[in-house]
Amino acid sequence: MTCDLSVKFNYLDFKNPVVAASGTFGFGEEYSRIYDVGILGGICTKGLTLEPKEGNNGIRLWETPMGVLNSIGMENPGIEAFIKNELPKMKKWDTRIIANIGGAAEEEYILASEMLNNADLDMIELNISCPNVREGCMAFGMKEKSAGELVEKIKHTSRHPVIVKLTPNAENIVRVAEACEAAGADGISLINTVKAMAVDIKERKAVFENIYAGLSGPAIKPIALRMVHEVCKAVSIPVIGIGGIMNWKDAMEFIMAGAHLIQIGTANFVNPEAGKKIVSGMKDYMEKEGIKNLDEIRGII
Amino acid sequence: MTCDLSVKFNYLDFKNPVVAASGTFGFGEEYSRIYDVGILGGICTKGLTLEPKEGNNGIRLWETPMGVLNSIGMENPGIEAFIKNELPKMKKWDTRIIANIGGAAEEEYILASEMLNNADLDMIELNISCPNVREGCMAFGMKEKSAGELVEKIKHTSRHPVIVKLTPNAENIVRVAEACEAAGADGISLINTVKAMAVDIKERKAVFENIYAGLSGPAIKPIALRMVHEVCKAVSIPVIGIGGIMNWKDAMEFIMAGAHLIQIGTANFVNPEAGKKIVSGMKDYMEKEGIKNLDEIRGII
Amino acid sequence: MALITDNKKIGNGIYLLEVEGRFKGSPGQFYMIQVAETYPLLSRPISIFELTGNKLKFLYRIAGEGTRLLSEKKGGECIGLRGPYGNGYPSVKGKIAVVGGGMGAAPLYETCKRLKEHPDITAVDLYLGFSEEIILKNEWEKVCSSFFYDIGGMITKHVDVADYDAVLACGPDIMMKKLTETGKKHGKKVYVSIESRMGCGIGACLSCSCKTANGNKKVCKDGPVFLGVEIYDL
Amino acid sequence: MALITDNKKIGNGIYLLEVEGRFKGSPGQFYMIQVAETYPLLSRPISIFELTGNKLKFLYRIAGEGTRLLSEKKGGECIGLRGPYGNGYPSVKGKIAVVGGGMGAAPLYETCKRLKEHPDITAVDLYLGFSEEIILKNEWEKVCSSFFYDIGGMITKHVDVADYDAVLACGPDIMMKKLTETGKKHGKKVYVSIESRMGCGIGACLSCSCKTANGNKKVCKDGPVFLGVEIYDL
Ligand SMILES: Cc1cc2nc3c(=O)[nH]c(=O)nc-3n(C[C@H](O)[C@H](O)[C@H](O)COP(=O)(O)OP(=O)(O)OC[C@H]3O[C@@H](n4cnc5c(N)ncnc54)[C@H](O)[C@@H]3O)c2cc1C
Ligand SMILES: Cc1cc2nc3c(=O)[nH]c(=O)nc-3n(C[C@H](O)[C@H](O)[C@H](O)COP(=O)(O)OP(=O)(O)OC[C@H]3O[C@@H](n4cnc5c(N)ncnc54)[C@H](O)[C@@H]3O)c2cc1C
Ligand SMILES: Cc1cc2nc3c(=O)[nH]c(=O)nc-3n(C[C@H](O)[C@H](O)[C@H](O)COP(=O)(O)O)c2cc1C
Ligand SMILES: Cc1cc2nc3c(=O)[nH]c(=O)nc-3n(C[C@H](O)[C@H](O)[C@H](O)COP(=O)(O)O)c2cc1C
Ligand code: FES
Ligand code: FES
Repeated sequence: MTCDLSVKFNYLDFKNPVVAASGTFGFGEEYSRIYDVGILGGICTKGLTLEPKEGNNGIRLWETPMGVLNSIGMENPGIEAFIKNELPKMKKWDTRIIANIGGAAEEEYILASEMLNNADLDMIELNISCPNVREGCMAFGMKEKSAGELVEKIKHTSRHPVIVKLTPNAENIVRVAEACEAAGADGISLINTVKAMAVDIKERKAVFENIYAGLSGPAIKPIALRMVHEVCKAVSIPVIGIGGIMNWKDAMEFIMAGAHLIQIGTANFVNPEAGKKIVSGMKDYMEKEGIKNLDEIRGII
Repeated sequence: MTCDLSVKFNYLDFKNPVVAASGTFGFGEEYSRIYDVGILGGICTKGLTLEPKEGNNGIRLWETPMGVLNSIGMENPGIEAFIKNELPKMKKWDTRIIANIGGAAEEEYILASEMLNNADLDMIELNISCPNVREGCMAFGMKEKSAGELVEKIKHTSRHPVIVKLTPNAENIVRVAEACEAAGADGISLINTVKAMAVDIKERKAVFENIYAGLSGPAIKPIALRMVHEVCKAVSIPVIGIGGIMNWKDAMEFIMAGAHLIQIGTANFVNPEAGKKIVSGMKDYMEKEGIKNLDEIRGII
Repeated sequence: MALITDNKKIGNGIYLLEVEGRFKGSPGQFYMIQVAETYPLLSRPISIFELTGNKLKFLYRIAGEGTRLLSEKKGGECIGLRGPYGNGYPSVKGKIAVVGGGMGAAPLYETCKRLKEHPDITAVDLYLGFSEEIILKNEWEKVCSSFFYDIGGMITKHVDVADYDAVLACGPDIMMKKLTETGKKHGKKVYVSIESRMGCGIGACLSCSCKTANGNKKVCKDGPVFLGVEIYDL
Repeated sequence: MALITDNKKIGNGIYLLEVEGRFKGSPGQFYMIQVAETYPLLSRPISIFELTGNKLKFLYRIAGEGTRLLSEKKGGECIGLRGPYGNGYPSVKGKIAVVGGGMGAAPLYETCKRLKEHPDITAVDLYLGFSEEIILKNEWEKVCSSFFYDIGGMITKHVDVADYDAVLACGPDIMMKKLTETGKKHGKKVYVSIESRMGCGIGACLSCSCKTANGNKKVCKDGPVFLGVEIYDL
C-alpha cells in the first residue's frame, strides 16, 4: 500500500506532519550534518526578535523528572542577520520554513513581521508564549484580548500565513485560540513550555536567575495532549500539536487528538535523529494499519 | 543538636510538616499496617462527598512519563459513613486529621461541612480542584469569584479551620488564592492534579471514559513548585505544598519555596513507606545542616 | 529489595524470573514488582508462579515498558518486591478444573501444586489455552492429575464444567465469562482472577475499583479472585 | 550504542569506563553519554580520557542521578554515545604546563599523551590537584615529562606560569581564573576547558551559551576550550 503522509495545512502542503520545534533545532544547520533535514515536513527557526538578543544569564537548562526546564531568554541574532546569514542556508533544504518571532512590545512584533515580508518563508509562527523573557511575549498569550489584538495587527502587516503559538499558562487557552481564529490566524500551534521552577537546596536558591523557567519534554505530554484536544474541538483552523513528542506513537496520539502537524522539541536533544525516526515510524505504522491518509484518523477522539 | 520539625499552621501545631495527600492514603488504615502512621504530621482523608459515590467507570489509572493520570471520580463512602466507620479508627493515631470534602454544588459543600461540625477533626480541606467529576468541584476553583464565595459560606458554617485546595487549572491561581484568603480561609493547599489526557493509539480512543484525567507525580513537581512559590509570595495565610514530592529533598524544595506543610500523594504508591522516610530524611538533613527550625529556611527563595 | 537469581526467556516475549529470599504467599496472590528505583514510577502486579523454600518465581510477558525493562534485568541485580497482596484462590474440595488462557496460566502453577497435595482434593484437571506456543510444556503435567492444552483455539470448549465441583480460572474476560455462565447453569462455583491497573496495590487509592454484584470492590485487596457471578452476572 | 567492556571504581565515587568500537576524537573533546534509553532524558557530556585502537575510556565522578546510574552499568551492557563534540585543546609548541583540578583531570590524560609524542613539544609538566585522594597515581607519570600532585591544597601555587610557553587547564573556575591572571601578567597563553549544562550538545539550543570577550559562544561547539582571557577577563 502507498501511504500519503502529506498534510494540507490551509492552502499550504506539508510533505509530512513532522516539524522541528522552535529553539530546539537552531536554524537546522547542526542537525543537517546528522541527517538530511529536508525529509522533515518543516523547520521552525529559533525565536527571532527585531534586534539581536544575548539571552539570559546563569544556568539556562536543568533536567527534571522526564522533563527539561529552560531559560534561554530568546538569544538570537535578530531578524536582519537571520535573513542575511541563516535563511539562504535553510532554503537549500526541501522543507517548509517557519520563522518564529517574539517581542517585548506590539511594535516589535509588527516591525519584525514587516521585515520578514520580503523573505522567502512559508509561514510565521507568532510566539506569544515564551515564559523566559521579563517583558512581553507570553504576556500577550495570557488573555484572549491581548492575543487577538496582536494577531489582528500582524495579519494586516504580514504577507505570510500566520500561525499563533499558544502558552499553556494562558488563563483559558481555548478562548485564546478562539480569539486568534477570530482575528484571522491561519493556524494555531501549542503548547509552548509550562512555567515552572527548580530549587537548588544546596545553594538554598532558585536554579534560574529569573526564578521561573519553561518546562518541556515527556513530563508535559499528557497536559499538551489535553490542550491540543480541547483547542481542536473549539477552532476550525488547523492546529500544530507540540509537547513531549518523543516518537511516532506520541505523534499519532496528537494526530488522533486532532492535530494537523506536530512539532518535536526536546526529543531532538535526546536523540538528534528523532525527527527522521518519527517520519519513518509514522510511515511504517500507517502501512501496517492500512491508513492511506492521516485524515482518516485525525481527530478521531 | 536537637532539631524541631514541628510547624505552627495558624493556631494548629503539626509535629512535622509531612501530611498524606487526599485520595492516595485512603483513611490511613492500609498504610497503618506498613508503618506507624502516627509519625506523620497529618493525614488528609479520601475526598468525601455528602452522599456515597461510586466513582468513574473504565480505566482509572494510567502511567505517563514520571507521572500518573487518575480518574477515580471521588469514589467514597459519604460523610456519614466516614464519621461512623473511618474517623474512630483514625483517632487512634497521634496525628492531625484533615477531612477533604468535595461536591457538585454549593449546597452539598455546605451540608457536608455542617455534618462534620460535630466530628473530632483538626481541619477541613475544601477540595475545589478535582478534575475528575463532571459537575462542580474544580469548577469552583477555576475563578476567584466562585472560589471566594464558596469559601465565605463554608467559613460561616464550619467550626473547623478551613484550608482550600487549589487547582493548577485555575485561570489565575494566585488570584484564586488571594480571593480565598480574603474570604477567610485559614490556609491554602496546592496543587491538585493537572487536567491532562492519554490516548490509546491501538484502540484509537481516549484511555479514560471522561477523556480528561488528573496528572500527578514527579512530572508535575516543577509546575507545582512554581505555583507554590507564587502563592506564598501573594498570601499571608500558611500554604501546604503538594505535587510530585517523592523524597525529603523535594520536600525541602517546597519549604524553601515558602510552604508551611507538604503533602505526599503519588509517592505513597511508589513506596508505601514514603511518608516515614520523608520525615526521617528531613530530620537528618536539618541535623546535618544545623537547621533548628524550618522557619530558618522557609520561603528563603 | 530482592536478589534476582535467574531471569530467563522461555518463550516469545515470555520470561521466568526467580528471586531469592524468604517469601510468603498463597496461590492467586501477587507481588508488586518495582523494576527500577526511579523509572518507571509504579510497581507492576505479577502473580506468584511458584514459591518453594527460599525461591519465588514469576512468569511474565513483555506487555509494555515496565515488563520490557524487567526482562533486561540479569541474575545478581536487584528489584523491589512488595507483597504478597490480594486474596488468592479460596479453598475448594473434590474434583477441580483449573483453567487458564494466555498469561493467565501464571498463577495456576502454584495453585495446582497446592491443590494436588491437598487431602480434600480428588482430582486437579488443568486446561491451558495459548495463542501461539505452549510454554513450560513439561512442567504443567507434574502439578495436576490431567493436563490438556490448546493452541490458537477456545480452551473453554474442552472444559466440561458440569463434571467438576469447582472451577478456578485466570485468563481473558471472554474465557472467564463463558466459564461463569456455564458454571451458573450447572450450579458450579467458578472463581475468576481479574486484572486492573493499580496504584497502591494495598486498597487505599481506589484505582483498581471494580463494580461487582455486591457493590464496588478493590481488585488489589478484595480480589484479584472473585466468584465469577459477582463480576460477570451484572 | 556502544558496548561497555569495563566500568570500574577507582576512587571514592570515581569510575573508569571503557567502551569498545572505532571512535574518533582529540584531547579536550567530549562525548554525550546516554545512560539509558528512556530515563534520564538528557545525555551527559563526558570528556575523552583515553583513546587507543578500538577502546575509548572515560573517567567520571558520581555527581548526580545520571552518573550514578552510569556507575551501575556493567561490562556487557550498552550505552548511547554521540561525539566527539567540541573543539578540544589547540596545538601548542614548546614547554607546556598541563594543570587539572579534581575531575578536571579527566581530559588531561589523552592531552598529555599526545603532547608528549609531538615533535614541537619540548616538555609536558603535569600538575594535578585533588581534594581527597589521588586517583590513577601510577598512570599520570607515564604520559608527561614531570608530574606534580597535591591533595587538599591549591595546585596553582606550584605552577610557575612564566616558565612555560602555554598552559592547558581544566578544573574549578577559581583555579582557571588564577592561571589566566598569571598568564596574562607574563604574556602566556592559558587555555581553559569550561563546563556548562547542555541540551543538544551540537550547537543548536543555546543552553550552554557563555558570555565571552568576543560575544556569546557555545560551550558545546565553540568550546569547551577557550582562551582564559576570553572567559575570565571580562
Ligand atoms: C493481580 C494481577 C496479577 C498479574 N499477574 C501477572 C503475571 O503473573 N504475569 C504477567 O505477565 N502479567 C501479570 N499481570 C499483568 C501485568 O501486571 C501487566 O502486564 C503489567 O503491569 C504491564 O506493565 P508494563 O509496564 O509492561 O506495561 P505498560 O502498558 O507500559 O504499563 C503501564 C501501566 O499500566 C499498567 N498495566 C498495563 N497492563 C496491565 C494489566 N494487564 N493489568 C494491570 N496493570 C496493567 C502497568 O502496571 C503500568 O502501571 C497481572 C496483573 C494483575 C492485576
Ligand atoms: C564538556 C564537558 C566535559 C565533561 N567531562 C567530564 C568528565 O570527563 N568526567 C566527569 O566526571 N565529569 C565531566 N563533566 C561533568 C559532567 O557532565 C557532569 O558531572 C554530569 O553531567 C552530571 O550528571 P548527573 O546526572 O550525575 O548529575 P545531575 O545533577 O543529576 O544532572 C542533572 C543535569 O545537569 C547536568 N549537569 C550537572 N552537573 C553538570 C556539570 N558539572 N556540567 C555540565 N552539566 C552538568 C547534567 O548533564 C544533567 O543534564 C563534563 C562536563 C562538560 C560540560
Ligand atoms: C531549549 C529550548 C528553547 C526554546 N526556544 C523557543 C523559542 O525560541 N521560541 C518558541 O516559540 N519556543 C521555544 N521553545 C519551546 C519549544 O518550541 C516547544 O514548544 C516546547 O519545548 C514543548 O515541546 P517539547 O516538549 O517537544 O520540547 C524552546 C524549548 C526549549 C527546550
Ligand atoms: C489516585 C488519586 C486520587 C486522588 N484523590 C483526591 C481526592 O479525593 N481529593 C483531592 O483533593 N485530591 C485528590 N488527589 C490529588 C492528590 O491529593 C494530590 O493533590 C496530587 O496527586 C498531587 O500530588 P502528588 O504529585 O504528590 O501525587 C488524588 C490523587 C491521586 C493520584
Ligand atoms: S490499587 Fe490502590 S486500591 Fe487497589
Ligand atoms: S548544548 Fe545546545 S547549544 Fe550547546
